[in-house]
Amino acid sequence: MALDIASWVLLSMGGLFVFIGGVGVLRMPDFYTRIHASSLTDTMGAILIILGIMLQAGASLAAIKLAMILLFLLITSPTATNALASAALLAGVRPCGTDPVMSADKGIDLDTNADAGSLGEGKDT
Amino acid sequence: MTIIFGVFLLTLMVITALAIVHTQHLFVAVILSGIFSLLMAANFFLLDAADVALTEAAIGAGISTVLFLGALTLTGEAERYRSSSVNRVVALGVVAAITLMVIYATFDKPAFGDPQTPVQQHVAPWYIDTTANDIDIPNVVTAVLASFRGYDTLGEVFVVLTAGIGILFLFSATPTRRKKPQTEQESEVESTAEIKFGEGLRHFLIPQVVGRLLIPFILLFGLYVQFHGDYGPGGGFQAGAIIAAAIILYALLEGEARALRVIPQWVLTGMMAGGAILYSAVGVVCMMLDGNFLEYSVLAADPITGQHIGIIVIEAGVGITVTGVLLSIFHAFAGRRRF
Amino acid sequence: MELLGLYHYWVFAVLLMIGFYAVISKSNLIKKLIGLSIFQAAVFLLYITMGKVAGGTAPIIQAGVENAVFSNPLPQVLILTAIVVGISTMALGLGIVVRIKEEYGSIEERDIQEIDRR
Amino acid sequence: MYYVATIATLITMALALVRALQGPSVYDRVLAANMFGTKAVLLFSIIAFLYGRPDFLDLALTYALINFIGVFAILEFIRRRPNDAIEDDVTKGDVNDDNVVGR
Repeated sequence: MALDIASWVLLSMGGLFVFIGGVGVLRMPDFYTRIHASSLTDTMGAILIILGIMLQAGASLAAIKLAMILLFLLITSPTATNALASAALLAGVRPCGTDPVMSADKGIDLDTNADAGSLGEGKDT
Repeated sequence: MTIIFGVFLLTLMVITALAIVHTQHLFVAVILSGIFSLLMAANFFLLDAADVALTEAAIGAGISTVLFLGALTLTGEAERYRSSSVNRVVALGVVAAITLMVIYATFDKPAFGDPQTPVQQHVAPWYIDTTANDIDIPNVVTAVLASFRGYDTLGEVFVVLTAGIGILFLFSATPTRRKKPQTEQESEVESTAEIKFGEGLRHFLIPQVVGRLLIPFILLFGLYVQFHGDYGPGGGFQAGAIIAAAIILYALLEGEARALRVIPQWVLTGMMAGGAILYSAVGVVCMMLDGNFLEYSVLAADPITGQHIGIIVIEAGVGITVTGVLLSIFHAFAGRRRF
Repeated sequence: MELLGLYHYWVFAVLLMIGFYAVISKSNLIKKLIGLSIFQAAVFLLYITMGKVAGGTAPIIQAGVENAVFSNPLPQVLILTAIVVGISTMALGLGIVVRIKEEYGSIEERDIQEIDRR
Repeated sequence: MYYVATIATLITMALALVRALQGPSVYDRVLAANMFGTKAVLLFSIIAFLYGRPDFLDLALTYALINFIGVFAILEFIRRRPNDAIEDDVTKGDVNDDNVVGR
């Protein structure tokens, strides 16, 4: 019974996080902030929901599979968004609110690909 | 309640399909068809078709996006013309008329999920009952696919093989340029471009590391799906697609050249033919043991064991052929130079 | 409830015709193929919808569960193979489009017809 | 009990779909497609338990393992295509982004 309540709480919280992330992806002003919102659903939302289901599964093969799913989700989805963000940065999509002058002040030149390469994320062209 | 979920997903599917047809940008259309395939898989799952959903998942997530993008790289990605307004009006008229006719026809259909309809009364119960006694594997879909309708599946495998051979033939031709002959400068640009093409995502560190970490797991999962197909959702078709997806991931990360060094084209061609031959060979062996073509019961002293052996071997054949064909198709597209 | 069940068939009809519209009205060959794949998906959906039995579950026999109602396995078998055959034939179609692009320099039906007329 | 999570996931899928349809840049669409995939993993896990058939988690596992291959393919595609196409696209994306900021 206590397990059911705990699982219900986890599932509802997970649902809430997933929903908030969804709203964020729709409403955030630019691409990079939208990535942030989407990561919310992929980490906190996924962890809470899958933990909630695991409580229902008990000690069984299903629980192990759920743990694997969670593990793979936590590995693959940040990788995908990271790759996406670096591709967008290389292609010249700017974060909103950063004009080139400001970036130069901080010592990050978004214009040249060579610099992006030194950030460790890849050189292109 | 689940029927409402189904209706919601179906509505999203219609919206996605409309957007796919509406957009002028083919690249966007391909991304949206990835979403379309996901929705399709979710619907199959809600409609109790776990095996079909797994197939759609393996094909839609791993293979079809990659193939469409491969083709787009070679052909260009924007639609040049909008259809003329007369053309569009006529097409819309035809389409609307047929839609209304089909919708009118649906009112004569039996209610959704009605167990009393002829389609549910006739063959399906026989398959479900007989599977438990004669074949003794839990997954009725695999039993029907591999044993009851094994001859049909053999045909499907040969269709897949034929498509693979067709692609290899098509891409073995070298293009004859009709109009503008290549200038020297152009060919030089192309050769440098080719060097760039060969290296894959080698300079993207994080995808590289994570991808390498995951490839063994994907391969292992593919083998699990292959050999667990008798007991849960899975089988040769799904496993072939998943294993092909793993190798495609390797090719994306390391470049086609390295992937071709791991599994050369002659091995792939051998796999394409070998799987189909393995499948047919099982049938021939059955005939030699005084059974009918693909009658697995004669393969062992105990008919049920014979069925088990037959199903495992032919599923392996299916898996090998599907892997070989999908990978050959991928390499054919990815290795083609842009003209 | 009745109408919600019919909704599946309506979506089938609409998707079928969305795909058909792309095939007949678009000039770009790849767009036609994408339309064809939507058409194909609609047919898959129809088969699977007809195989569903109310209160049923996927036709995989569970140990220890008696008298379970199973959905119809036959359409699932047909569609399972059809999906893989579908992607192979779609790839063949894409291959033909690529060859057309290489020979004609365009994948628009209009341009190709013009070149042929010459 | 699973309904809350299922409905939240479905609504999030719809929101992601809206983002995929709106764009404005290609990257937003890819992000939405990727997010759609991870939400599908959650949906499949929940529905497997809703139906009382936990053995169907294989489906969710499939998506968890191979959904990101599509993103890598798209990345490779963007990297490979001729430079003029990239610039064309980026300017489009930038203009639209500015519009969103100005709103």
